[in-house]
Amino acid sequence: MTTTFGVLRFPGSNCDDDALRAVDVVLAPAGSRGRIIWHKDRSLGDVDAIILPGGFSYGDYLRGGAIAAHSPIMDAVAEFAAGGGPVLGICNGFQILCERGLLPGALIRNESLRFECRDTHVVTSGRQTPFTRGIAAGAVLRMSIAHAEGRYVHPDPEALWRAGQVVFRYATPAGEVSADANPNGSVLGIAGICNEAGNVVGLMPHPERACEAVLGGGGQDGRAIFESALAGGGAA
Amino acid sequence: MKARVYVTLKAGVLDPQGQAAKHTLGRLGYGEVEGVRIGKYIELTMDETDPARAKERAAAMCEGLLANTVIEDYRVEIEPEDADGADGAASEG
Amino acid sequence: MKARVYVTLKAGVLDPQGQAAKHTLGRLGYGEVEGVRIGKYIELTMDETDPARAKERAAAMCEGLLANTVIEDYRVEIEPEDADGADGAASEG
Amino acid sequence: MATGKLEITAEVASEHGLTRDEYSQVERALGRTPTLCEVGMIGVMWSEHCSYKSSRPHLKTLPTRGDKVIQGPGENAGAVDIGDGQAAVFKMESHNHPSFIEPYQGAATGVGGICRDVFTMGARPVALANALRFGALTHPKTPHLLRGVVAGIAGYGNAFGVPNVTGDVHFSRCYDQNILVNALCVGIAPTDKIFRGTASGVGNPVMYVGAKTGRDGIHGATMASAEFGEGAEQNRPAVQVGDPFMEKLLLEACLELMQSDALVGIQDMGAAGLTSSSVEMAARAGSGIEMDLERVPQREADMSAYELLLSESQERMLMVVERGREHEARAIFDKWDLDAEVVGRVTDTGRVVMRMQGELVADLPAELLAEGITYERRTARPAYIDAARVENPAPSAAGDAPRPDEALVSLLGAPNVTSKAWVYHQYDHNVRTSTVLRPGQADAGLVRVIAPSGREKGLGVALGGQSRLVYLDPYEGSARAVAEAYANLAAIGAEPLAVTDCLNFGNPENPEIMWQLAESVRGLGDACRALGTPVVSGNVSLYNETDGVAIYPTPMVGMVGLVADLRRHAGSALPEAGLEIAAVGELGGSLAGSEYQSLYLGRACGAIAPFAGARDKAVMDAVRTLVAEGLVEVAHDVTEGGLAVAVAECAVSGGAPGGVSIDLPETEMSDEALLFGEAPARFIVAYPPKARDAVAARAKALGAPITPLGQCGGDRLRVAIAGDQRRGFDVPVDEAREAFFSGLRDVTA
Ligand SMILES: Nc1ncnc2c1ncn2[C@@H]1O[C@H](COP(=O)(O)OP(=O)(O)O)[C@@H](O)[C@H]1O
Ligand SMILES: [Mg+2]
Repeated sequence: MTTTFGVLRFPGSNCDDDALRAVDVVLAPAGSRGRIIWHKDRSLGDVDAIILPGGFSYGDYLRGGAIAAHSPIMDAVAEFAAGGGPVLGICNGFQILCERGLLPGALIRNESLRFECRDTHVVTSGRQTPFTRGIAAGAVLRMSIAHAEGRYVHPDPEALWRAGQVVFRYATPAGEVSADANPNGSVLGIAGICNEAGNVVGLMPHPERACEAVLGGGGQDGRAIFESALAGGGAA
Repeated sequence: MKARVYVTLKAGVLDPQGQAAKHTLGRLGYGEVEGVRIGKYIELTMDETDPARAKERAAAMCEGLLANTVIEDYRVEIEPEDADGADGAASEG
Repeated sequence: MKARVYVTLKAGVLDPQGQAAKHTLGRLGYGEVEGVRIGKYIELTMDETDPARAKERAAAMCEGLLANTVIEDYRVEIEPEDADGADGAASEG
Repeated sequence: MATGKLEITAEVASEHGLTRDEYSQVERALGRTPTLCEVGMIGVMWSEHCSYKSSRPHLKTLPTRGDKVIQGPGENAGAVDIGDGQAAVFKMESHNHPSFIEPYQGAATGVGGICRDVFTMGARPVALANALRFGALTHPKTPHLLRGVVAGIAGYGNAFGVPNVTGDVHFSRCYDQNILVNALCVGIAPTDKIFRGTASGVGNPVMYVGAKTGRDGIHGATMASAEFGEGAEQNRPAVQVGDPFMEKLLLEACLELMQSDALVGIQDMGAAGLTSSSVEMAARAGSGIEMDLERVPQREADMSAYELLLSESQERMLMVVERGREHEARAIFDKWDLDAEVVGRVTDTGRVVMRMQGELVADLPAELLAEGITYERRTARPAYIDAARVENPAPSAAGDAPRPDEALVSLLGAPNVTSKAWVYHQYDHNVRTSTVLRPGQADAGLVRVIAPSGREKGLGVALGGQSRLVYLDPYEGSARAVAEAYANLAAIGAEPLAVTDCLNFGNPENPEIMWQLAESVRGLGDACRALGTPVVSGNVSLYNETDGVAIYPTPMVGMVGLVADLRRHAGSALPEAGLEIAAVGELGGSLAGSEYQSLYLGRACGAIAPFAGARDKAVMDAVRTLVAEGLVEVAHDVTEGGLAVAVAECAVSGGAPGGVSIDLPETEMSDEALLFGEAPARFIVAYPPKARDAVAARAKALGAPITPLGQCGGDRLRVAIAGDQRRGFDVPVDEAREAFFSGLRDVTA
């Protein structure tokens, strides 16, 4: 049994091939497959899950993800999400999902006002989603961030937390949420959230960059996120 | 017809860029500055002659694309036709 | 006293943001849009009561920090005192 | 500017950078008075930036051949064979003048330009590097320039999607008014699909693709060929704004088109835009080009032929397509929402002919423009060279020597040594999921390259160049730049393949500057020959001076190398404990031109340690072999700050606590020179205790001196000399770490 991920390609996406490699090459032995879906298409085709990759769709002009959120393919994504299909937005993909209204809140300029590329740790809240099924509550994942607009804001973050929609928070390697571990000033240290139903997940760190041991000591913690979706897709 | 669109952060939303500018202005000797808020100023040139309609369309563009109403407010002004050109890009001190 | 600063790209300077926005607006059915230029809109709250002086200081801030005068022009407007509050951040359609 | 009936005179020509003499040459060659468009075209093509008129006779002496060289200088970028049917395509380029005027956009468009040079060749960019030189940290302009340049490089490279894997940043008063921004890009192409900028096949259509043409940067090339003076900052219209998004679309569309055989030749529009791209393409093929300028996609209304020819709008390409297959190209560019227009055709006349609405505006021999002119400029050895040759370059000769522990901590926080994390954390170094060694982890960047067979290998990218050394001795200092890049690759375990360079100098019309340039190129050439690394591409930036004060001569060297087995590489960070540490190569070095001298004497003087050719090569190759054979786990070359600083760098960049304990032997040199002296081909390596004998034996067999120094562990940096702790230092690692990571705090806060 295989699980097929559709990886969206917008003009300007630049982590599309990286996400594709993670699901189509690195995790292939676990039954994972991936293929690219073009932004001008109107249907997703036969896929089990969708990934909106990172990068700079449309140069991130206006606001990160704003223009891509209006791509033709996004109607199909919205429909897929409404039907409970698993959707993962990574970095720019997270921004696109927020801009499209598939996830609440918004991502604004980092507190430092600079692009930040560095390793971060996130602690998992335990919220069950197709992408965290295999990850225990309190588990700490090391994944790098690379963004200039990753500061999560929400009109009522406490309510979001109470609703169980906070999936990942920036933390120390020991799993402690702290201001020092927060790389961008996100409210409550939020690194990733999901929609109410839990099938749409967005996060700023890049799991696809943390799948292969050979890459700059980046570790392999990102695998768990894709692997969760494999199990959920009925593979394993 | 020209529309001017002002997109500003909603009152409660943090403006790190504005804060940084205020801080730097203070350091540069502009201590009188008590607050800085930074937004966007968008000039739309439209093929439309009815000001009311132009305003309505521009507002729709804001709702749909130009502003993120989760965090931003917007305001649309239609430039009076006769003022055309009077308001070029000349810098002015 | 409040100053409003408009920072725009000099005529002829490429505006990739504006171009992308125009293209997208066209796709979204706003074919009447012929041009989009995106600049900055800055609100300064100043501890200063003399409008002329406020304007002069704000212009100096533009030269020194708020505008990149190599590629941008700026314009300063002083908000009439009595208008205070009438022109908040309320969104308007 | 482009008023129809301007009378063309020597004055008009001089406004276009042509001297009286050059203008008479033009008149003679044409047998008539040129048109305004023609003067504009000749002016830019004969500028220093495009014609290399001062440097060319010297560049010709550089070694450019080798068994791995697929493409040497003369194309958009150089190319070397890396096996498996793949080539590394790379080049380094300067964007100094624009970056001083508008740091963000200047640096951004510099990155854009160098990436275009690489993908024009059919290569997908896989790594970026940059070498930056700023004025003193205390100079009022430095923080603004530093912030702007770094943000600009990040803004363009991150969005375009190429990891920035290495770089270097130096600060010196000599760059107060003339900063240097040199960017290097490496791409990978199939060896049988390398594209060149040639316009061949009479009748083939010439297509324009990418951004529309605006009035940007008209005269940018001439600006890069003129000295700054008062008011240079008023030179505004020459600044261009980059659009990395457009460039990303161009990249994807071009690479897609290159899959077919419809494309005959392709050339990016860099300096001097449409003019240089059409001239170079015609000249390389020995053909001609005819263009109808009104067909050029335009961003602004009423652009004149003159403006269209000279605009330096970014993100544009010119290409020649097989006749009848224009639609294939169009379909691909449509898919990526890019403009693509047929603007002309290839001829066999050897002439570049430009028409606007049917009216002839230029008709020039491509050769005349492309060959340009060459000057054998006079050289004169500057007097300062001998004046700086003092007997004893040690600060202690002029007063008390600082205490070694103080010197160590001060050096670690010195602007040229301190961590550049603030800089490289703004660059995306992981995009493309192929970065094996990132900035801060090693002496060189390393990216994974996957062969068509699926085999994984590594491509290393390194930089070298210290202008203080070049200033003191342009020949040896330049050789040292090559050796430094080579050593950086050796330290990560990469086999160096070839070189690209950026030659940043002052005004070549000054014979003393010209002497620096000539000596420097001679030094580069000799070192490249000794090391077997030919020069395959490069760039020259002259007139880096303001009001008659030139920068230190600054040749920057970029080098790429191959790691055959990706599992075998080394970084420079020591693990927490357990490894033993040794020095490979001779111990100590010279204080002439050293960071220590600069810190404590405040000036550069003395005779620098020369590059010892074969002997140094053997040491560097030995280190590479030790890494490639998996014998050592950590390797770091010794540069600014000498042995003491090199050891400390390994310690503070590794896992906490990060202590080391080292005992240096008695030598004939002073303690200062032993701890802080600098010389080529010196390394720190670390290995598990059980490998001690194997490492020593292998190093000796390879002709490299090796001295066991001690081991890592604990939480102090302890260095003794001949067992005497007072002659060395004993500093808490935390103090050293704090110093190393905070040197830029004041300017970046
Ligand atoms: N210092 C140098 N060393 C080696 N090759 C050089 C050097 N300077 C320029 N070249 C080569 O000369 C050619 C022209 O370079 P350049 O004008 O910078 O190209 P572009 O027009 O793409 O900017 C290129 O092939 C370049 O590699
Ligand atoms: Mg080129």
